[in-house]
Amino acid sequence: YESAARVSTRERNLRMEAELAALRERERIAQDLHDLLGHTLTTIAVKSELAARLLDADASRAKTEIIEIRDAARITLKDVRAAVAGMHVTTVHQELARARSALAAAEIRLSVEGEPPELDQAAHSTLGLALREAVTNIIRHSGARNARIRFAPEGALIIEDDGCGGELHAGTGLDGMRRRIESLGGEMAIESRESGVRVTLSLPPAKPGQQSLEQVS
Amino acid sequence: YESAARVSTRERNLRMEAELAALRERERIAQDLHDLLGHTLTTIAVKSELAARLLDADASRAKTEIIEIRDAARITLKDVRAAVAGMHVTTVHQELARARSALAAAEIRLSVEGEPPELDQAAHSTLGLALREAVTNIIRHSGARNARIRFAPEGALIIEDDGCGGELHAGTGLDGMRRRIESLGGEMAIESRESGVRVTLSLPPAKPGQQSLEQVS
Amino acid sequence: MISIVIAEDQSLLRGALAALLTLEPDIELLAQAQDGEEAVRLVKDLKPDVLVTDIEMPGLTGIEASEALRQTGSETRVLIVTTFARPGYLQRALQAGVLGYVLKDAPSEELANAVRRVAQGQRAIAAELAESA
Ligand SMILES: Nc1ncnc2c1ncn2[C@@H]1O[C@H](COP(=O)(O)OP(=O)(O)OP(=O)(O)O)[C@@H](O)[C@H]1O
Ligand SMILES: Nc1ncnc2c1ncn2[C@@H]1O[C@H](COP(=O)(O)OP(=O)(O)OP(=O)(O)O)[C@@H](O)[C@H]1O
Ligand SMILES: [K+]
Ligand SMILES: [Mg+2]
Ligand SMILES: [Mg+2]
Ligand SMILES: [Mg+2]
Repeated sequence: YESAARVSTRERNLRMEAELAALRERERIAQDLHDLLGHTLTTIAVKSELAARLLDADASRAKTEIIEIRDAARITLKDVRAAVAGMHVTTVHQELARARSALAAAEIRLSVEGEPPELDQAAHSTLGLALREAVTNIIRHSGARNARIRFAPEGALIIEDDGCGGELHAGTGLDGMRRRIESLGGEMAIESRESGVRVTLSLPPAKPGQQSLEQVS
Repeated sequence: YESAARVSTRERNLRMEAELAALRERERIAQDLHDLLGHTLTTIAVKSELAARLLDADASRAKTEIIEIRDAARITLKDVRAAVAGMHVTTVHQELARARSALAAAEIRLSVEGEPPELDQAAHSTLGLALREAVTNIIRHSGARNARIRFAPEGALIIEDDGCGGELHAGTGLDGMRRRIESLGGEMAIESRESGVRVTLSLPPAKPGQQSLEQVS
Repeated sequence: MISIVIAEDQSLLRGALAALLTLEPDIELLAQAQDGEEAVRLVKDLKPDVLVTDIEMPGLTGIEASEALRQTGSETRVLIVTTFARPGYLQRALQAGVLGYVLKDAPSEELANAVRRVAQGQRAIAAELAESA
């Protein structure tokens, strides 16, 4: 067993490291953002200034400028969309694997019951991110020795721990989890019991055939 | 003393938590970015489409649209700059305080020698972030018992530890550090000796009037 | 002639979308709304063929407005225009009876074609949005 002092050192340690990592990451993204968008927006500002001045003297050159502005804006929007999509995509399986190793590293025993149901990509991403957050919360806040991840037969995903429980004032983590689940028409319940915290996530069943959609021609 | 197994568990623990934090943070920033830029770029794309179509029929309305595009691009550039600056800004003093508490939490003794020189904001930010990364690396990789941060009289900042040293294959952390330092015309050296790692950072002396917060250009 | 109402909370964008669609010879703009409630009210009063609406607006979202209209038996068809493919939105929009779902920055012929398809009761879903839903 570790002494209380050692555990609290470890905990402070974890928090500090987490903060550092978040800051590094934020900085990296800021840099990318800067490079991706600063360039486009500057181009647009300069070209629109030019187009406005050319308008009377040379309408056809003004038009070329305007079309280049339009295309630059569209291409950058596409890049931003792709960057955002890339950041969101994960799966329940991926997050389950991540949970196993994170909990093992934190010396929390994990039992997994049932199998992930078939899910479409949005549901995979949403449930996966929620699972990740719930497991992170167990590691950070619960002091638990055991955790259980259960895929119930009716499709719900239940994440439980046997830690301290306590007041659950939703922060960014729980808020984001609820927002994402509800945006897919699902529900999230979180209870703190004497024996720890239980998070229950459920999504409406996937409707088949909704992937093949008619396209704008 | 902790057992080797316990130390390595703790280390894995730290890594995992760091990764989780970075991912959560990335997601949050992605969301903000999304909202700020999506709206402006969409407005620019739609308005330039409109301006192009109006050009022949109604040149003066086209001109109004173009001027509004220019203003939207300028305002958003300002917002992006502010967001990026907000993410980048720190000072050597702030990072020194952070280093003290991070190293204390990790049970690594720190000695600080000398005083931070006078620096402009860009240099503060750059040296501060580099200091943060070097300290994080000591906590994560060195296994050191002691660390030293030294402000040399000629202006260099030296960060040393008495840990394991080893091969220094630059990752994101060291790469970013070098890139930032060099972008201000400075130099970075990193050596692994028998007695640990030493990072030496130096920047050219500040030129007055060079309020060089990074510009989007 | 296809009659439309446009709902969008950002005024610069609302004006530009309105002007672009007005340039189409077969499209007639009846009114513009700046939030979801105003959109529902205008559609009930004016009974346009198509409501062209943003999703994220104060008060009712475009998806909620569509749901509200369907419950009152409105025959106006709904075309959503959006900036980003947020996960789950397409599915919810379709459940709310929305027929069209396209990007705001689509070329104007594409936007006008989407209005025409939706006016005829056909679906118009942009490929980019279907993929990342
Ligand atoms: N498994 C748990 N055991 C005990 N307390 C918990 C558990 N999960 C959450 N909590 C409590 O609920 C609070 C809110 O959790 P939430 O994930 O929203 O925020 P957070 O983890 O503090 O910060 P972050 O925004 O970084 O996730 C936590 O601060 C903690 O006090
Ligand atoms: N003080 C140190 N003691 C021992 N090894 C170090 C030290 N600093 C860096 N290293 C080695 O150099 C490598 C590269 O460091 P760098 O900061 O670039 O990447 P990282 O810390 O592994 O990951 P990140 O990109 O998250 O910072 C580390 O992985 C580590 O092996
Ligand atoms: K018309
Ligand atoms: Mg949390
Ligand atoms: Mg590093
Ligand atoms: Mg809106």
